[in-house]
Amino acid sequence: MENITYKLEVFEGPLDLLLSLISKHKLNICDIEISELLEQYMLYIDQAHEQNLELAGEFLEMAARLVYIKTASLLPQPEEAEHMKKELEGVLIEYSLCKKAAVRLADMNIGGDIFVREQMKIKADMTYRLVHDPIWLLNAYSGISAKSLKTNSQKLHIESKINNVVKRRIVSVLSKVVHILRELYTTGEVSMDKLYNGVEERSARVATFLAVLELTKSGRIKISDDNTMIYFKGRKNGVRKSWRSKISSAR
Amino acid sequence: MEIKDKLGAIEAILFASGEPVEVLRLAEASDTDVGTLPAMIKLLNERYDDCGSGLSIKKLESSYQMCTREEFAPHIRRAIETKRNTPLSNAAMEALTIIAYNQPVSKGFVENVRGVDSSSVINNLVDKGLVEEAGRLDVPGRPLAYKTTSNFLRCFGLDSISELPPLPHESEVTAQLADEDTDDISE
Amino acid sequence: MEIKDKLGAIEAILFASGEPVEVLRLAEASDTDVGTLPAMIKLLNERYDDCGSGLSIKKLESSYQMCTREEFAPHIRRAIETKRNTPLSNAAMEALTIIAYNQPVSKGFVENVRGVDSSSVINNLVDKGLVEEAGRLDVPGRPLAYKTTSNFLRCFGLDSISELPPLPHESEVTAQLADEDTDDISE
Repeated sequence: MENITYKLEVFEGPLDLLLSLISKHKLNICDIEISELLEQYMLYIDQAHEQNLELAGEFLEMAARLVYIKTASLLPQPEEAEHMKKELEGVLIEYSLCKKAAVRLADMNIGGDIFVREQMKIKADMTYRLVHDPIWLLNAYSGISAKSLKTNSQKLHIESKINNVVKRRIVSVLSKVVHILRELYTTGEVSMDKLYNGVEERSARVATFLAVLELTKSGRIKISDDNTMIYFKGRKNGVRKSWRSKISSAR
Repeated sequence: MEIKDKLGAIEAILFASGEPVEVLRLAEASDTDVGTLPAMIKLLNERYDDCGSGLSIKKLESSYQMCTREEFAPHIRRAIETKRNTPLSNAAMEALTIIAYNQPVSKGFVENVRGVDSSSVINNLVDKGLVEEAGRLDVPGRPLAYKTTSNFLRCFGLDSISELPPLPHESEVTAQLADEDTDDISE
Repeated sequence: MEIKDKLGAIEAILFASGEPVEVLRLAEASDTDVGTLPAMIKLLNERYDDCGSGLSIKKLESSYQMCTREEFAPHIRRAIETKRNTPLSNAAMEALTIIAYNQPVSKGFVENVRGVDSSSVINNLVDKGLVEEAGRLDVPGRPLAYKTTSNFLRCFGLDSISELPPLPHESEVTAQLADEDTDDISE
């Protein structure tokens, strides 16, 4: 999971990318030229985009942060920008210290070469015998309950957000194509207004609109010059049948 | 490879395996001739005897296993059993209270409230006889449920679960917060 | 009880326990004085050195653990077919370093320093037994804190956390970035 989300070529995250850019373009980590850094950063993001590499949200967040610093630095009073720049430099120095320390520590890793053994299976009575005041329980519970309440309510919040997205009925363009063609097969023509009549849902209205565009593009229908009426460009019955059977099998 | 090194390798292999090791495998991995292996094991056991070591190597069928000498069993039992009386860790206390106040409850529930994997913590509570399985919950997946034991009641001086200290009611918490607010204002 | 017997008991206890045994628990169970325990362990380790044993006893904070010597790793691996531990990823090493040098520390702190979500990396370190829960921090939200384990010490050849190599100095970082530049140019 961590691989797909953060591994962009060799970069662990936006900070890693920034450090590499700073080093590659000989920027001073203690006084970064934000415009230059932003330019290089965006170049990388674009390349990643071209290669269809999925970037974690953190990369875009950092881009926004750089843009903000740059914009703020153009203001008559650029103190805020200066402050944010110093903060970013601090974060970068700290992260680069961490990376360096991590490399040193990794050199010391001998974990795979030393073996220990499991505890021998001995019949021992492990029953807990200590005696505590029950108030311990209350203390332990109230220590977490504040947090758990928060996360539980957060979870509800997220769930309702997801439901907003997921439970909203999504009307497919295909269903509207079928609807329009059905109208046309029976009457030969249909008014634009009638297609939208009684269609309240945004998704359905969008689908209708796209369906009209789609059918026009494929040359199946034509629209009157004043954009009010849709006419059917007649087709042979056989084609009609095969088209519909395609739809029903696609469903 | 010197004999000394081979003896060391044999020791290390037997130690790390825990379980009995087949003669052939032990000989191969320690670069020892199968024919001389018994003599090597004998050398090691003699060394253990000479210095009164707590260890010895036993032959079981066509395998060797390193184990402790019987006479030290009481010491081992004492060491392992005193561990039971180390006070509960914070993690264990948290899991225990979540189970106590919400029983019967699944491992998933405990993990939800704590926000981290709690399998080993709960297994530990089961080993300590503070918590036990209580059938399966009638929810999707039918997860195992846990409840507290009578040993739990004893450890916390309770006659029954109904005697658990009452949790502050949510309205109390908000009332208390409101009180604090008014205090702030009056100051 | 003679010294010889106490040494045997210490060996047997450490062997049987497998995991690190607290100094107090080991002293009590082997009828040894806590003050003389370090000397006893030293005697055992000297004996192991003298005869080229495959075993050794390591001190990890306030515990002792019996384990194999590094040099016999290839033999053990041949015998018990353990997959060689895949080395820790950069991400894992970064998170581990941050936790080691700042413990106890919350997941949020690690994420702040690394600039990326680190939940799965930390869970992975917990699974590998390098990091464990260390109660909750007394800050808003009461986040879980993490600390390194005794297994971490063993894997990195440390007796205690105080032996961690000193952190690189800030100036080294700036200098290093400059160095990399010159490398690039010379290539």
